[in-house]
Amino acid sequence: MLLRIMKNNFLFSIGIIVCSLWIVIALVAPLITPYNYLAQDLAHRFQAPSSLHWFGTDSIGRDVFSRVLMGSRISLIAGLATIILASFVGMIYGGIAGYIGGLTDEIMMRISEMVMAFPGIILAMTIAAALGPSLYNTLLAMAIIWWPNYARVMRSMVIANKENEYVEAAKSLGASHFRIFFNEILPNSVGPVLVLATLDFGNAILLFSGLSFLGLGSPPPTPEWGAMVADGVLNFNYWWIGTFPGLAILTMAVGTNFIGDSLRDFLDPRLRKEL
Amino acid sequence: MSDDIGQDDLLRINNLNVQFRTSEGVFRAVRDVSISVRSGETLGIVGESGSGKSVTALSIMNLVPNPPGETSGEIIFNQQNLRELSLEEVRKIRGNEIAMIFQEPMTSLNPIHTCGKQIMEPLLLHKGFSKKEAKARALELLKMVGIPIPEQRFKEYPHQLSGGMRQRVMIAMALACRPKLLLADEPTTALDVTIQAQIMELLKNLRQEIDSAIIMITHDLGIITEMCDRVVVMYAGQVVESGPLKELIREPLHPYTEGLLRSIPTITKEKQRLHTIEGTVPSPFEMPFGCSFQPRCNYSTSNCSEQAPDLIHVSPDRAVRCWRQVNELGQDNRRVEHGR
Amino acid sequence: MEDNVLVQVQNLKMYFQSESSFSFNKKYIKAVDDVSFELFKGETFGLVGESGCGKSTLGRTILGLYKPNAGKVIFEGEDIVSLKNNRMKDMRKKMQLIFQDPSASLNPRKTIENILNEPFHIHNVGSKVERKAKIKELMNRVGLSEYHLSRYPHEMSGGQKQRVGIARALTLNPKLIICDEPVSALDVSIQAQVINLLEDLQKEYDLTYLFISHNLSVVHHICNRVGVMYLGKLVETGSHADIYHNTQHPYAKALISAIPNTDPDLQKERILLKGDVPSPANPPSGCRFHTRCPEVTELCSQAEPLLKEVFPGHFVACHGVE
Amino acid sequence: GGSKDAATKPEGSDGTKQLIMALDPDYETFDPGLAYEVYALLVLHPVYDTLMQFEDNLDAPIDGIAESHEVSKDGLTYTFKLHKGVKFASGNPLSAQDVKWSVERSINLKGNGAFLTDGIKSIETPDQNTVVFNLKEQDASFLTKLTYNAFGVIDSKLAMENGATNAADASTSDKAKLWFDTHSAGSGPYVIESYTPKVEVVLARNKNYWGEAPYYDKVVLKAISDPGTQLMMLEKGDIDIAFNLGPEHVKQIQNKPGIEIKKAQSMTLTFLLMNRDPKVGGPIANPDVQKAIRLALDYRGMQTIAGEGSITPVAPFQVGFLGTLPPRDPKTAQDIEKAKELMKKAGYEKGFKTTLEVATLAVEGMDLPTLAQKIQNDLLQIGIETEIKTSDIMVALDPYRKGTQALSLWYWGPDYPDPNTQLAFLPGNPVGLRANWTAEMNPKLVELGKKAAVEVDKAARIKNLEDIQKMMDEDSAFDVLLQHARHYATRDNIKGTDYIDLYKINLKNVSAK
Amino acid sequence: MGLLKYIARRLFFLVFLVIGVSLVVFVISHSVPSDPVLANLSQRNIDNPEMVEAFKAKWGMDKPLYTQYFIYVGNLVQGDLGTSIRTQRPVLDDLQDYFPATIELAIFSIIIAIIFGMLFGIISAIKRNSAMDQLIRGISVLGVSVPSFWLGLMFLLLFYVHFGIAPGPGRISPYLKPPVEVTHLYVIDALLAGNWSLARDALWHLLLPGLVLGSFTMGLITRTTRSSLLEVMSLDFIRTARAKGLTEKMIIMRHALGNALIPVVTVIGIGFGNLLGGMVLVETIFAWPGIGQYAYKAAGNLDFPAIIGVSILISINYVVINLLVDILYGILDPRVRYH
Ligand SMILES: Nc1ncnc2c1ncn2[C@@H]1O[C@H](COP(=O)(O)OP(=O)(O)OP(=O)(O)O)[C@@H](O)[C@H]1O
Ligand SMILES: Nc1ncnc2c1ncn2[C@@H]1O[C@H](COP(=O)(O)OP(=O)(O)OP(=O)(O)O)[C@@H](O)[C@H]1O
Ligand SMILES: [Mg+2]
Ligand SMILES: [Mg+2]
Repeated sequence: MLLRIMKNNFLFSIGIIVCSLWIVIALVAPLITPYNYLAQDLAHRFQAPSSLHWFGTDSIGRDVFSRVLMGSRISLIAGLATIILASFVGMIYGGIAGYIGGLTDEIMMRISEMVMAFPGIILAMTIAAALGPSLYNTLLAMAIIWWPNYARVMRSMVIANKENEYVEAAKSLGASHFRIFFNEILPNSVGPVLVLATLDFGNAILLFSGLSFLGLGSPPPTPEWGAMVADGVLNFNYWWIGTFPGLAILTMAVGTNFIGDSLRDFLDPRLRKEL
Repeated sequence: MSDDIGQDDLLRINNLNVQFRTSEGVFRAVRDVSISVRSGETLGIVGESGSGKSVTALSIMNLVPNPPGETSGEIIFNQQNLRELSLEEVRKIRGNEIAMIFQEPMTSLNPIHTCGKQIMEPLLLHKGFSKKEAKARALELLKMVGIPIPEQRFKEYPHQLSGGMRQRVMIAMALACRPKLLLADEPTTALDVTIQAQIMELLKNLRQEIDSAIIMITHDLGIITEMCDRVVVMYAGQVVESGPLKELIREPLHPYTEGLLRSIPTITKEKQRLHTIEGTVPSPFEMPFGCSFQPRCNYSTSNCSEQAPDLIHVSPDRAVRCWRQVNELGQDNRRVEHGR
Repeated sequence: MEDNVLVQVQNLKMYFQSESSFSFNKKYIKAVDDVSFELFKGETFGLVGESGCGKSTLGRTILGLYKPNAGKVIFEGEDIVSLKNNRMKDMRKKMQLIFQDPSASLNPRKTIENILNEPFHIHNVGSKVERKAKIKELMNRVGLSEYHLSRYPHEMSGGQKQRVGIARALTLNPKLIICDEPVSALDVSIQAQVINLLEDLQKEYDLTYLFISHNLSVVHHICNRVGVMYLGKLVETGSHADIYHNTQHPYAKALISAIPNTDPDLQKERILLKGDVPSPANPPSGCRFHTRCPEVTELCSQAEPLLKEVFPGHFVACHGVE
Repeated sequence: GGSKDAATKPEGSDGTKQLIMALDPDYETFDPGLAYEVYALLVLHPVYDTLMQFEDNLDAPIDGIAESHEVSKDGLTYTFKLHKGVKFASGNPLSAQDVKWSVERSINLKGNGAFLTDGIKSIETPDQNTVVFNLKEQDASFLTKLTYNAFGVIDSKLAMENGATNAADASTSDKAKLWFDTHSAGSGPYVIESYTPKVEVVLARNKNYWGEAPYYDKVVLKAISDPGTQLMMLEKGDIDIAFNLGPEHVKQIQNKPGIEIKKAQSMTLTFLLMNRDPKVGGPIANPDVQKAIRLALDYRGMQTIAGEGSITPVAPFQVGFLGTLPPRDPKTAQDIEKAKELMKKAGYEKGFKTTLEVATLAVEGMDLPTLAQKIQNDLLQIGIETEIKTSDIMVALDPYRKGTQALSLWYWGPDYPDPNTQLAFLPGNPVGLRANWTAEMNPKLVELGKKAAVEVDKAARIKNLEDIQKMMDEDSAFDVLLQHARHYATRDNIKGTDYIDLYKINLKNVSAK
Repeated sequence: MGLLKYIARRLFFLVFLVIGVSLVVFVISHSVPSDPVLANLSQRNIDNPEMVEAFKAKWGMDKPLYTQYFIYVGNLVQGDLGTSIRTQRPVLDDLQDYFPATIELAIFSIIIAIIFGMLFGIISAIKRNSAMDQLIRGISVLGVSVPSFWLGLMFLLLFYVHFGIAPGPGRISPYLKPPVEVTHLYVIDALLAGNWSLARDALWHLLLPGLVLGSFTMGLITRTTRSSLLEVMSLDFIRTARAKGLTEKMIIMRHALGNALIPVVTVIGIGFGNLLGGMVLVETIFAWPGIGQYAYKAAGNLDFPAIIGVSILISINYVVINLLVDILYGILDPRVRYH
């Protein structure tokens, strides 16, 4: 299937290539970085890109290229962790709300709407400011911002599936709520949520980099792309410090979004026929 | 080749083929279909779901989506081959000389325009009516299709109407330009029994009033019996039998038609065990070799699974696609292209 | 009460709330409103009526899938409306449901074998071997082969799926099967196969059917007795002959006359009804049919007619019928 | 700027001369009784006259609105004669009562700067032009303290009309704060014309000013937090002064025409806190380890990061204050071998792991977390593995003040320009206690500190301070890393923009060349 | 009538929302290890217990938590959002100062995003699978993928520093005086004052941040317009329209677009909400004196009255925008009736 889509879709192919590249880089990063990403060399700080330092060096003489490569790991992990955490919470929450329905559903959905209305980034900043910025706190904050999306999708899926006759069939056979929920409804509802989660990966990476740009990620000297761009803003006149990590975020997000965009098209049954 | 076709044919479809290129592969939804309709006549097309009835109707209007659909053959309407006309010319015929009523009244109307506006549209487009004239005519049409308080319905949106009302609006819209040919693709299947009766009655009455030919697509033999002059039976993309209504019902020639007729419970028949056609319609990707109906056929012989039968005339008005008939007719068989 | 009564439905009412729970003035859809009738052992009772008149709701309420607002459903002498969970679960074995849409009624993610195993799992009956044997037997009985067991629903045709649905309904040896439009989604040629199968199974397993359909020809073919519903109410019940040849209620008459007729020589008079079915959320006063009735009188809009026995076993709810 | 060519920056529509300065301000109020932020005096100094003031340097305060002053023999009574005929911007005459009212208001408002008034016993106004302060005890820095806005002279009549009060319960009954934010009631050369938080403060010429009129009609202080942006705008000529530049920024514009780069010694220190409490600091609490750390650090590298002009004092006493020793020689200050020996002596030959806490902010254009990474790097050489923990300054302050940080990076600006303010670092004193460096741990040093606080004789004071520094070089819970340089830049057609730590730039003095 | 009832219901939710949001921030704020007292008193004063007591009393921090919350809600009901610990000004005043800048930028960028997003989406759907379509889809994906803080930096570097064709950060050129505030939206205020050059300057300053901020929403709108239009084009009533003999252009303009825009409206609502969230980053880069920067500072200072204030403001905004979207929905789609 993959190949067939790829053949017909230029953007999708690019996405696949870019993403695979980043995943490979993340896997083998320590082996291919030309320098230790932590090694400081104050004698050679702020070196412009050259054959020695492809992306130049930063304010304490570290090799930006090596740091960008290493940074792919954190970005991927952060994106993955957020999505997993948020979709897990969202699925359970939305599933319960949708299944029980009625007033419970109404109240639960109002609460999730409230979380959605809540300015997420401010929430994240507050949490980070309060608990101290760290990867865990940031991921936690992101998951808190993110789960209602999944809850909503899950809920509507569950509500739609709840009406299905096979659920009624199970009911008429005397199946318990537990069994109905986990055996009949859940397996048929998680698909779209998981798809949404995959498509959301790029957005999670973006949000994470935004937060780490604000200084809310893991502490230095972790090579976080967002934080590196912030360093670039601080050292405005050395364009390479911020440009390359920014490009890294961009390419990773573009890659996942190209895939997501094409998949979205592909998964839409009305559009699929013609792909 | 076919010499017995009268010049009074309003529409003649010759060797229509439609195939779809899908992700699972290519399949032929309509195979070598030839049909003709005289003006003023009502032709019924019956057949199982997926047998290509709608696609045939759509290809008359050149509405088969392309891609994935690929159409070939001749569609001669009013002495013009519609397939050779430019899109612009086809558009002038659509909605004007040929109109169509669709199966789903719920989704076939645009939800964000009022019914009146949608009825007026073809009038403004094809007849060059002024807005005022168009409105007057639209109200007239609404009255004609039996909608009470047309002035109010005119202003309402489709969702404010019941299914039966919507189907009436669809009919009014189709009849707006007094088309010469009306294609009705299962116009009543989505409706309730009593409403279905209303619509059928309406169509019957209108048929006399508007004097257009009608192609009535349905899988309900009852509707065919009540409405049609002639019947075409389709199976797996092919015409398997055609003929005048009464003859065909009394004396079906194709085993499929026969099975179909016998398997329907009716209230006039005595209660007895229903006749069945065993098996299921073949998947379009796995068409059986030879005759498409052969795996389900009680009379099938080795010949049937080896070679596909042609559509042959058994009388000037009747044609059938079956080896049994071929064998009975012996050497006399003639290949025809028009299901008469 | 006669011994051969399997189910007795008494004054059953099932209302749905139409608005969300936050709104102030709640509206009710009276899907089933004060319906009483009986099902006899081994018979097929047909339930006909237009879309939305409450046929499915009635069937499901009898099964206990909905909690009725009022009324009783007495199954073999026991009112199942008041049953507690465990007893209800046992009761479930005796009643089953076959659905209209064969694709929607099978979980797309389970193989046919899993689907058929489900009832055993839920009720924890039979050993693995027994289950397997029973499933095989049923598959054969409904005309499917064993190799279908490992398939998924989407790999089967509509008729085959409906057969699986029927097999599932039979696994626990029920006494009553409610068939909710079991053939209306099927193609004409397949329809007959399924109808024949249902008839055979009835004889073989001594089943009672509540057969819901809006196809009056099918009901005519399969049913011993028929009930005609209109807007949540039962307007006429009686034997097959009563309903088809001695029709009393004007609505039932219209319904029967509306059946398209497959004999080209037969020209019959059709009773056309005015307008559409009113919404069950606010049904007309008096007789609910009075807005469309060709034989309407003044009384009809004021008083609600009760279901009266006009002939032995033939009940009609109409002011115009004595 | 008035003299700027019109092509790059048009004049105000009416031809007024205006100075535009970009900075990353921290001011939150312009109520002289409450303001105590770093940049407060930049705005308030040209608006409110004080009895004493600094002109170009911080050597010794000179008379401000006081014509002359006298200190009694016992050092407890200060008498000030005011200039005659001074009027507030409102036109109200300025009298001794206004001075007394203003100071009393500051005392009673209990704002952040109120501690400067702590030593005052009473204030008397024998006549319209005389103010007398009676102190509780001798205070060598009292005149310096008088330069602060807590002593700024407010037009009491106008202020009271707008809800101000000097009553004892002023901290709750005074309602003038919001008024003061967008208005002023001073006698300085400028008045506050408008204040849009986060955007700008506009100062306009005081038409009733008693002294020599300033050059500019208007001074606009633009809030632009990002140094890169400040730099860009300066290059474009959109602003006249870009005040918050890092050392790296100025490098970029070194040879650009039309720009003058300014560099000055700031009084801000960056230091490493090493806790003395083993319960908090673990191995860090060992004095030998602390000394090892002091020897292990690469001061030259740190100065590179902090930028040209930064130095490393020996102890927490700024170069530029009375009695401060010459700074360390960065070339020889690092001695890894000796440091390793000390580690061995302390029993940590194999090193250990610890956390280095740092607030996320920039000190004089230098990013503290960047410096932390340098320290992390250096400490690795003697086997100390550190994990950096960053947090917002406001969050980090909590454990810092409670003394629960093992190893942390901090900065310090003097409360007032006098070495006495630095005595806080001594054991048993407030900052010392943040490292749990108690008085018992070094009684000798405590003794010296006590003497320094009351010593009035200049030579003795210098000797005393030098002793303290030498002792702290040997044994201290703090390692002073840097005394920063301040980098900023101006368009080259203006003058009077020299740095003075108290005011940053004395806006009264800025004019076109 | 139905609409009014619907609005009343949303407003009822608003009350619930405000209470919820304030409660959440309140709980976070008081369960954190840090202390706003420490954050906002000078080092000297921290050591002075009397000062600390005075400070706590002033901000009501000496009372038990629930009392503090009830006091807060009590004030809230009277429209009093409390006083910012950091700026010592009423939070409401602060918000009034900062919010217009944010709104001005948000409106500008949403307009850009809507215009270009819909245009691109329509073109892309009509020319499905063409090179043009791929290009536009590429751009829209780029739009949703580009980190705004980085794009802002790049824009400034390129257009302001390097080429000098775009204005620098801030709402207006530094040497200009802000217009007399009527609406607090500079462009409009300048126009009201008849000051054309100022209006142009303000508008010009909106360009870069507006583009940066709007890029995400634009991508989103493009994507939605495209897929929604494609979806609508496959619906039955389009076939009906074809059967009537309409030209493709007429079909798109009269039948498809109206229906296709309905989901786009929702996305615009979401996009607007996103804008306000993304403000923190963009405002930081462009020195934009808006609510984002205010919130950033407030969070850093644990200035909880301010954080609650901002959160409530943005939440209300979210609800109001959604309400507007829903109303617009009802206008575009006659099927939607608010019971
Ligand atoms: N746009 C399309 N793309 C691909 N396949 C199509 C398309 N339209 C129709 N088909 C296929 O063509 C075949 C014939 O379809 P058609 O709609 O003509 O059947 P029908 O006889 O009208 O059936 P029904 O009674 O269910 O309406 C079917 O197999 C259908 O799946
Ligand atoms: N779960 C439900 N919640 C609310 N209303 C319902 C529910 N189920 C059915 N209804 C309403 O009750 C009425 C009767 O519905 P029901 O499904 O019983 O009709 P039916 O006779 O089976 O119609 P059909 O022939 O279309 O299947 C309808 O108006 C329907 O909208
Ligand atoms: Mg069809
Ligand atoms: Mg039903």
